[in-house]
Amino acid sequence: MKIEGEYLFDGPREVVWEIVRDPDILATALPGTQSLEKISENEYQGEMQVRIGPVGGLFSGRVVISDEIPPESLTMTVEGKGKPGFVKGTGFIKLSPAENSKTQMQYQGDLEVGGRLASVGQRMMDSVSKSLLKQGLDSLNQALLARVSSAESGEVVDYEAPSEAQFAASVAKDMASDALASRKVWWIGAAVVLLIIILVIVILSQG
Amino acid sequence: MKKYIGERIKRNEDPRLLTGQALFVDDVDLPGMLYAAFLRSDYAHARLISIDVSEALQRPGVVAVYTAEIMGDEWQPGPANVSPPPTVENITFHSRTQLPLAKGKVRHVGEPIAVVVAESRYIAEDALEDILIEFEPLEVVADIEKALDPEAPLVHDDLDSNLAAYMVQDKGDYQAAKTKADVIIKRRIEIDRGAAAAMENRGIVANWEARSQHLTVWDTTQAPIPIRNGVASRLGLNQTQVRVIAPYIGGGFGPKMMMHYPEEIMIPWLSVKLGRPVKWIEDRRENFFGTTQERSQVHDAEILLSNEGKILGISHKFLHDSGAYDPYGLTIPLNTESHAAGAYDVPNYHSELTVVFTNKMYTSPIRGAGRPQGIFLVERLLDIAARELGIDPLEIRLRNLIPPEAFPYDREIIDQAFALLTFDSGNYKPAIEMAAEKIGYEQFIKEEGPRLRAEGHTVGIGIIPFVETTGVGPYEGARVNIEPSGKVTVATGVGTQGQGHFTSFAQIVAEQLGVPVSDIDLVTGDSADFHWGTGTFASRGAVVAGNAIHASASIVRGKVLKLASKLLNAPEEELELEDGFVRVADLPRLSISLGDLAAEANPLRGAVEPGTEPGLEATAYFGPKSGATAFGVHAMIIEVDQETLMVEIKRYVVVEDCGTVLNPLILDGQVHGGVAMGIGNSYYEQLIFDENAQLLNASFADYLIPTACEIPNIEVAHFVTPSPLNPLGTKGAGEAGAIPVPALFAQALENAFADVGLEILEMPLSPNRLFELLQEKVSQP
Amino acid sequence: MSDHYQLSITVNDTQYQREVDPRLLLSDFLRHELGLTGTHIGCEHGVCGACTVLYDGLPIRSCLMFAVQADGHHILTVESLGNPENLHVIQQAFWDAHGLQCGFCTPGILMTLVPFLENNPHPDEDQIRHAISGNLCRCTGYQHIVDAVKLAAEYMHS
Amino acid sequence: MKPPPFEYIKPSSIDEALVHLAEHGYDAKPLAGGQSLIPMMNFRLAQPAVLVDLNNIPELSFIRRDEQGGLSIGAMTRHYMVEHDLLVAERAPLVSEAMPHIATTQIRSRGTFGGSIAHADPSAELVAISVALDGRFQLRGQAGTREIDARDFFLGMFTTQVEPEELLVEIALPPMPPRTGWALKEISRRPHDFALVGVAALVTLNGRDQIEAARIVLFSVGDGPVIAEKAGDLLQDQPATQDLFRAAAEIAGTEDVDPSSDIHASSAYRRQLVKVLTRQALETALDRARESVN
Repeated sequence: MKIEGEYLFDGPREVVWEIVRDPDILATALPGTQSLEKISENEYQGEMQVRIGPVGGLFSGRVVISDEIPPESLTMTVEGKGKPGFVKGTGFIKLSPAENSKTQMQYQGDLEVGGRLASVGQRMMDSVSKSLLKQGLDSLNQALLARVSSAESGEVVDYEAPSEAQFAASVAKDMASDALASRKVWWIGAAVVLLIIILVIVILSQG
Repeated sequence: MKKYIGERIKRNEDPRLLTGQALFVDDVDLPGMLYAAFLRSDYAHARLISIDVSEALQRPGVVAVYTAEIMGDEWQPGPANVSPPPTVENITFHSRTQLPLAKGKVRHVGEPIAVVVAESRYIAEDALEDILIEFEPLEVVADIEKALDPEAPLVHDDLDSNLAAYMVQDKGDYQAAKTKADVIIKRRIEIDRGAAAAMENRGIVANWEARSQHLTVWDTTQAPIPIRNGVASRLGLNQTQVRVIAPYIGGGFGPKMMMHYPEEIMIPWLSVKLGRPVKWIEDRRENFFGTTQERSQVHDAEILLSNEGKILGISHKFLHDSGAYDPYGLTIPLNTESHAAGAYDVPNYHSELTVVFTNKMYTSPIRGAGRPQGIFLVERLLDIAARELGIDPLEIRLRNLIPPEAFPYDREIIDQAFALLTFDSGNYKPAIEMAAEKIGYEQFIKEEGPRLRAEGHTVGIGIIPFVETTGVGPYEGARVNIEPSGKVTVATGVGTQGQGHFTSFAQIVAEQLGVPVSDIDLVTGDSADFHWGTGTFASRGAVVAGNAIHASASIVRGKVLKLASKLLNAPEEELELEDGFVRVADLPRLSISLGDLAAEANPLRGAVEPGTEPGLEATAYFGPKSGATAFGVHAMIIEVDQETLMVEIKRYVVVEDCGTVLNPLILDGQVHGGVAMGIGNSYYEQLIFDENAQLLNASFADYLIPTACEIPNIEVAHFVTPSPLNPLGTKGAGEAGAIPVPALFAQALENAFADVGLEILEMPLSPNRLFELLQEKVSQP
Repeated sequence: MSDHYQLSITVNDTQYQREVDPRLLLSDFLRHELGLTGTHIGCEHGVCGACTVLYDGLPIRSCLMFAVQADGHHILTVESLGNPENLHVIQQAFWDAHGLQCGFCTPGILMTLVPFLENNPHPDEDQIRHAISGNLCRCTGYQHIVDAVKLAAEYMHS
Repeated sequence: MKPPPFEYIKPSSIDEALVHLAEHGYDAKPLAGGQSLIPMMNFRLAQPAVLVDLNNIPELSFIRRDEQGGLSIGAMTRHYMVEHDLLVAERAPLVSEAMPHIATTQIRSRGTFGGSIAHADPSAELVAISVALDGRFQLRGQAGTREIDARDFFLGMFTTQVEPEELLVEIALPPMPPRTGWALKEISRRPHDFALVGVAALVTLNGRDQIEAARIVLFSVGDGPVIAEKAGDLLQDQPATQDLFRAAAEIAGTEDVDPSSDIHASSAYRRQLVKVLTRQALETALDRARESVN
């Protein structure tokens, strides 16, 4: 499955690139996250209990960051595995400066889905991925704005752990709202978004 | 004498089926029975690094878990299901048969890797989730056209390519004919995969009785005898130690043939191993991944014609997708070759078949079995030719039919049974005219069609003739016996899956013995009752088993007449058999019941004369020297919603010539069912795989089997050209209904969209696909 | 988890008491606990209709319900209709019109039709086809089934 | 395809059910009709630890008239009851019209009105219709009761405002304004399939036989019900003509939706269907608005 798109961030590229740092915060930010460890400089592994509507399962995800050219582009490879099946994917993300200190993101992803996930979840795979990615990026953008404004006002952005329902509704919002942390972590966040996309997809074949 | 053959007689089997009292495999319930579930691959192609079953074994209720490794020396690939092709000229064939459990690597999604045996199916499925497997994903062979690229990954590492088979067949001199052709039409034609999707999934119950050293297997198979033989050989048992019962079967359509599926070998093996009865019932998900599929082929086709529309030659090079293994040999592609010249007299024919391995479930014949692809090819080419030459589609077909005087007609190629393909008999033109008459072809072309279009309706008509090679050997047999009760018992080895054999076969016996059909009890598909035979497939039941039954019944009739003439003191020619009695024609009072006669034939005192046998029983066999070729014509009028591309079938007409008709009621039902499946194959049913050979629609929510609302009323008429190859004159009909439908659908759609010059070169279609094709037309007219 | 539950259920006018695992599907309960194997299982995701039975008089998918939920309720299966010697009129019509081939989907279709014909004594072809559109049949192409339903309606009036 | 094990709880009142939901939180799943949940469990895609069965709570099953001339429907009211209810036919004919499109007879015997809405399948007729009719949903938790408008209720694919310790208990459907016509149009491959595209439309006429307001809600075109705002605005205060409806349908198909592709229909084909069905729905709704006496 191909995922492709563009997104305009309301902040300068450096900040977009910088608002992501520390994995530990993310672990607490993502409900259901049971473990999240940094295996090597560019490799992260996580386990999370994901629930979307009635569908749930323990998913283990692995993210590898490669070819990164700060603050411009990088490639990420995602692998997720759970009882309902597996997901393998590669994503390329490019950030380029846009007018009035905004940032244009281009992303291309190719996702391979297998198992029950693939065989009964087709009815709306496309629309789920579209909408969840958009939600994720919107939320990240909000976090960006928060970061920018708080930088100006000096206020700290508080993080309030979301309910899983809110979480499922707008995955990355919660991540972003304080995973104002390590770059790698956001990509793990993105990986998780992908995993969740896949899980959501599963429900859709059912009526 | 009273007629039974050809009568619309109600089915003997129905009362039990209607009241839920007929035994299906899943109904078998034995004390101490265990339940199996298979762990299947999520990957289309991956190396098996490690399998850890320890946690599964810990789970309460789990009795055993097996993998290929745990099976040790007892692991061996399944047998080939049909004899490998003969070593004719330029033939390559690499036999790779299915495995009981995957070893080393998996070759398609759904391939069994491990089996759990537990006290209930629920627990067995729980335990599947306890098994941990480490896979190393490999590059996938998903596209048949890329399968032979030099850099393509190998499905079977020990072969140097994914080539499974290659074969060339020629009639006449195609290249020479090409130099003389006025018109040459070349097209690429593609047909994709579908599922048989019988309402009953597969299932096996095996019960090994150690004390009697005897194995009983209930199997949803169309071919119990070959399965009995295969199981016996795999388990190292004598054939007499194994009894295979094919009870009532919830639909077959091909994939339940003698496939020796992994489960068909594993379940009996497990029962012997564990000394307890073991049951495995396939669920619908498994059916989409673990039961054979069909139809995927890509043809580069060419037809040569004269300006008068006479076919000078047909040539096609094609790829057949065999999936991960090829246990069913060349049956499907050879069938395609046998039908790619349709019902036409084609002097020059060149065909090149290439079978490739891919990382998909392996294929085997499904109702039609390669024939729909062949008919689709020739009929598509003819429709395109008709347009180019400005000849009416029906007319160009009439100009090319094999004439009645040409029979037996030699195609000069070999068929699926490796016999020379000869059409035994036929009289095509009147049958086509009958169909054209019924659908009102002329009238629609000239008046109705134009009028409806003027009123804004998008309507189209189609009419397609087709042949079907049926009734192939090797043989079937039957035993007929008259009981002292006067009832007649008949036993044959073929399985039955709803074709009404309990009735149509009984009619054949009734015709000989003058016994009411309801007094004839048929046993079919139980190797304990009759253990010679092949099975019900390739539209062969009524032809091969039917004539074997006819042969045994005739012998019994002879015995009846002989004994009765002795007891009644009347010459045999003056005797007649009716209503269970033998009567002297002009002295009806002089009569004896068949029951009493049977008792007399098995005396308790005195001696049975030398050279004679006790009882009124006979066993006989029938093996046709070649298949009988049936013929049919389908015609259809459709209306398409121009905006939504939904298609409504306004009328559907079938004229069927399958030789002597045993029971028109049953035959009509067979035709209706075939047409319904053909409509599915044309506009609803398609197995959709992604580029990693993952099946994307493995449920009845996404794989669209037509309901009563999509299938029209079908008007069926019969035209009879008996086969000279068997005493009954029968030809097969089981698959016929499905064969021409894709070609018919394409023709009717092109007729409906003639104004935009729509050309259809693929099947199946869908409203979505039709929308795309029309968009393309609009964008580059 | 998954302790057993006491279940008291009336099937084909006979009362049964059973201990069941709450996850046991009604379809499996009928077939394997009570031995009423006339109800068939074709897909276990609610599309094919083979497992249709009457629950308090209404047609339902017995594969989409847990047996424990039927506690205190009335179930009718195909076994409640007739026997080979004495067929229910709908069964008789199916026999006379050749409304079945392999017979696997038939019990589900019969149980769908019982309430349908009670509520629609004079159905036209379109109504009949819609009524059975929740039951897949792979053998008959539906035509003889439709004929059988028309015939059944006639029988019911005479 | 056998469901995984779970703990089964069978409360006999809403309050009792809420106690269990609060206790088990995300581990528990309310079991309504189960016609979507149980297939998921049979596929082992859903594996809830606890099922709270709502089928023995009589107070959740009712159809009542309200003083404003609308009606309210209990969450556990079964589809077949709604389908054949005269009050629904009189006060919410759009609902009656939709009912036969919901799956099959066998599913409608068991499936529930609230269950379908809470499941929030973007292809579900009732999801779109509840938005078209400005429905209000009553959610009950131990903390108390809250009401949410249908248009704010659906957060996304299978996601609603309902928190794990809450239950959707009642759906209120206000009366349609006077001189309002309704229509539901959908296209599906087979009668009981999910619609490839569906449209619920309301058209209200003013005294001068112009369109006072038009509401077009599309389903199966995104991750939830989609209100065709631009098409609706175009129709506002306009005389109803064929050309206007065509224009509105065109806008709905091109600007109001961004449908996705799946194995049954491409995005382009869905846009085409949106245009066709929107036009047809508006025409039918207009005719009914003109027929309507009040």
